Amino acid sequence: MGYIKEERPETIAVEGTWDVGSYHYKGSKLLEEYVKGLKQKSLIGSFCPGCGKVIVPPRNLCGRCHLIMDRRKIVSNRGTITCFIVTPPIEKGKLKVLGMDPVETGLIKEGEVVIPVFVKFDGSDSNTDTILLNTDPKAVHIGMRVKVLWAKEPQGALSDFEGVEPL
Amino acid sequence: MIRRVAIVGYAQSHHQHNMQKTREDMVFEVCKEALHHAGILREDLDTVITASTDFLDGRTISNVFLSMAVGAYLKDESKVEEDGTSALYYALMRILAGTHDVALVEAHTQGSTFNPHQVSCYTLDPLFDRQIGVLNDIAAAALQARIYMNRYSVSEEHLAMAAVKNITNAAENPCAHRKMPDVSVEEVMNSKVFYDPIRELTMSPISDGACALILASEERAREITDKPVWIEGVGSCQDAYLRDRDISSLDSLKSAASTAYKMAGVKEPSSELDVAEISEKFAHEELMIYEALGLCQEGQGKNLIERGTTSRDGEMPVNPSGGALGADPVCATGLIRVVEASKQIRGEAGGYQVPGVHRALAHGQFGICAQKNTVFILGGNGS
Amino acid sequence: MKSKSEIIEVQALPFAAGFNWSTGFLMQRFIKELANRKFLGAKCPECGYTYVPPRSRCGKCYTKIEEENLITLSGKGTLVGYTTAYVELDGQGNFKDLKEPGIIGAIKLENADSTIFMPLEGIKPRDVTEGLKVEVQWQEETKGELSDIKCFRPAR
Amino acid sequence: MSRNAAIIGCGQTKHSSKRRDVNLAEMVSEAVYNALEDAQVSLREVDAFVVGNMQGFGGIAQPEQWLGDWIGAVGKPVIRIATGGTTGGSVGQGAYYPVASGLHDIVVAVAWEKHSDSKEAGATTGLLHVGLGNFFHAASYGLSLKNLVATSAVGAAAGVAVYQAVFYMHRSGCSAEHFDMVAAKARRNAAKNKYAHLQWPGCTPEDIARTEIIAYPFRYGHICPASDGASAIVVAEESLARKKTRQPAWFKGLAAFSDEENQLQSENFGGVGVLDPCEQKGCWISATKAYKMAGIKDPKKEIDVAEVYQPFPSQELIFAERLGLFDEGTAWMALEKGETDIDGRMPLDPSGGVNATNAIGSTALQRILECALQIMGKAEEHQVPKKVRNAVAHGWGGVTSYNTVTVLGDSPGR
Repeated sequence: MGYIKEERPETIAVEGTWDVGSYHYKGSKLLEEYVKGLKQKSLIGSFCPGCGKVIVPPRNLCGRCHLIMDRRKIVSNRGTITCFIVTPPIEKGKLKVLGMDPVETGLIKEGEVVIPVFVKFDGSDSNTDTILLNTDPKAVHIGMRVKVLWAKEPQGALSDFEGVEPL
Repeated sequence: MIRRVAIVGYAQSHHQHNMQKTREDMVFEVCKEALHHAGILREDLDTVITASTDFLDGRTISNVFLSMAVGAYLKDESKVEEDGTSALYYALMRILAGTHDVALVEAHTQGSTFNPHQVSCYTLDPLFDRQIGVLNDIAAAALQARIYMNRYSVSEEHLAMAAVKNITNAAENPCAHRKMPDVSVEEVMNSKVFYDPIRELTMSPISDGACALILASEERAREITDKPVWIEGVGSCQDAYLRDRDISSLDSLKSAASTAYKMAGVKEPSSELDVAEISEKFAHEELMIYEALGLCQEGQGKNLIERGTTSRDGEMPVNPSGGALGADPVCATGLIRVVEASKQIRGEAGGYQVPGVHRALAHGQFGICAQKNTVFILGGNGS
Repeated sequence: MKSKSEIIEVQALPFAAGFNWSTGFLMQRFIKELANRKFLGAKCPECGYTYVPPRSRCGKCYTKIEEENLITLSGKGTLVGYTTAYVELDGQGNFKDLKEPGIIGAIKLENADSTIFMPLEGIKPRDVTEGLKVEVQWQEETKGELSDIKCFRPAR
Repeated sequence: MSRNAAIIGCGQTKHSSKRRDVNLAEMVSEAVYNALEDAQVSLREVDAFVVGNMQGFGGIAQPEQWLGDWIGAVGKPVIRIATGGTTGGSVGQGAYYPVASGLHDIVVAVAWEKHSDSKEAGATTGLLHVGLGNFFHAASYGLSLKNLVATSAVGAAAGVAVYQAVFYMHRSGCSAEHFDMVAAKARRNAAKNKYAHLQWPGCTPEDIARTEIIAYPFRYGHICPASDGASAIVVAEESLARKKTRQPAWFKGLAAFSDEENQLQSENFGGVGVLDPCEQKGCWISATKAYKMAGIKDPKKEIDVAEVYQPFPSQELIFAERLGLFDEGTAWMALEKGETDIDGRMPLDPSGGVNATNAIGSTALQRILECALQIMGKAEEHQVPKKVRNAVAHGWGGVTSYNTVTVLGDSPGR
């Protein structure tokens, strides 16, 4: 039978924009510390002086303790997948990111399956949002052990941390 | 009111142009400081109400990345999307309802994120006025000013005098944005014209800033402090959209004030109030607000300025802190007025303290031509 | 407590969100009739308050207003307020100085109660006074769009 | 000390993907006047308004300033509340406090969204914009574009929901077929609700299973629509409520708590300390507090119907457990047995829920409104066939961790 379709008359529209790109945000320099660590192939987290939790990438404050997380700790490059998503094969014309088709721009191969994951790195108390690479999508599971896949020549950029791959 | 409620602690940032702090740090610091000022811990809070808007903060769900910064982690929380006095109004209702005893109220805007006057264009009727494209809050205020000035023979000098009073007051206030202790009527009248008669110095500056305060039920308030500032009355009211209201009359403010006065038992505001802190986004609004609050007759606002009645050492001091002309971190501005009025009652206003304040009025507004207004009457014996 | 983190200015990427607001029937009529150089208002059948542009619900007595309550206005009116604009906002949050100051008028049209806010041309700022009689100036070609209203000018 | 408050009238618009026949003010008015008519209250009697939507989605800042006088919000207090997907829940709760506080006697709460006013499909700007500051920030530190694509491929809020679903399946042993069942139930229930959006009479799990996969385990048929619509309630103090209505829906308990704000990242691209995406501590704390206030000791027995915020079908199961309506990891078994159907032991979303109708700012208010209809016996075709004494309404939002829980009942309970 399918969905009940509704017919309604339409009136004309007037247009307008909201220039989101003209906003000036202020970012914290924490990210700079983090990418400096990435250049050395190390993962820097912030350490809460109250509860001792370590968060990767570093965040500025611990809401649990209402304290600034002013200390840093380097955590292991290895960790455990706490959760994952498997996309269907991404095809040309299916996805637009910032107005670009990632298959057309060569960022993603035609038919590639992308696996976003949460990883809890050993020594951290946080989920880090990244992607799983070099893995058969069927093999991915919660509890899977992984390690960071570093860029060949780290530049001190977020892209140095390409993703994670199975141990 | 079915329960007495008091302000027991507060803090505000050093409001400034383009503050070199992230939104998160700015907000965290004032909340932490407000808790410290009250002498309580985050654990003592029952509820947290914040005020910010998506268009001003430049983020959909403007409060979300801030709930931990404001101390709302695992606290009953909500957010109003307008002036901080509305957040205070909501927090007050939560305590009056008996469901909560201690509330933290926070409000902020970093005007440096995006010009708040541009945001005002986005509040216009999208089907007409936004399409016509000539209006914004300053242009509308200029129209308002001209009608008001023509009706009551108010001159540009009167506007400049009001600006000079507030801006010189602001110079004594370490938290205010404008630091111009020697500003003169001439300087104001020679400042850049935006929309005649509104000039750079007869409108509020674009500030980054935050403000937080702690509200408590009577029982908890007496445990927390010896100097509670009681909320004796409150009124809030919104006017119609500017096409179908008389922009030259602040009807919603009159209504909000009359509700608040009635609740607090104020009959003669000019003699019963010791000080008023108002949100005048433009110098002419200061005069209009005097009238709407009943501090003088219609059209007599200019006399109060001429005679110095509303100067810090006058009979009815208004904005000893410098008001919105001193600093205007949009959503925080009204809440800052409440804090400034509380400081006067508790005798904590330092260099701009008015002696012997027992009862004060605080006012917040939001929207083009002060479409919406909230008035608080505060009382206490702190100083 | 002071935080240790400093800030960096974040460069946003050029990107504007787009909207197309549906107008509803009465506003649609208003816009389309502009092509015929007609200015429509909506008169509340209950209290008589007349809106420009028209709307389907009275904001004074909350009565429903129907298409049959539309009336044609003369396009002439009275200036009830004015300001001279020396700047304009560019949509990205910047004030731009105007080469020639412009006038914005608050106008009450004949037989209408709403105030509309329109650019006023054909008069010098110093000559503008409250109570000035004004009228609509149409674009040379009218297409049934809001931009058909070029501006207002002193009535001839 | 505190006063009792009750919902005495409800109004909605018909929800659909495009309400291009009306402008925003007209759409919002439709809901408000329907509610006033239902409550037999005139605007003169209304003391205050509480309103909300997500302004970025419609591109209008503070829309109540423009449309306030369309809905009678003139010369009165108007409080605008917005908390993301929970906006409606926060607005509904925001209408309780003015009455309970004694400051106001009759309050109208209205919430809305008009997605079709946005040029981007599904109002992506609004959603994307949540993290835009973070994203621009990360971009200046060489954010991997592939990572960005991965996030976009699943969508921000959807992404969290997928994580939740995967984790929930892992932990509870339920399978994707159960999500088909929830979605089919939502569409069938919606067919009985004349205001709902995705109405599919007789929809079966097999119908859903035939739709394309978006991201395992979700299919197109699982996902909520983007709707245009508004909903409104009228809340009154006790004596007026009793005078105006035969069976008011009383506010008995309410709370709104959040764990860490987001589950993907924190401000400035930081990590997140919540390891279990479906823990949703904010939900169970809110539920615990709301039940305590309502005097409900065993929600499994005392709650008769629940309106759970479930844009994704997995969430109906997860949140029903968080609301204490089922033991941990067992909601899917109850679903299998038909216990969550309209005529089941614990009906979940008899209205079709968010899964069938999603006008974001209004959805969580609709949950409260639907619970009120069930208590007042006004739910017509989707009325549950039993006496409803207590109903629980849930909202999920903030970004992904904030929850509103509201318990309504057929008596004030104190």
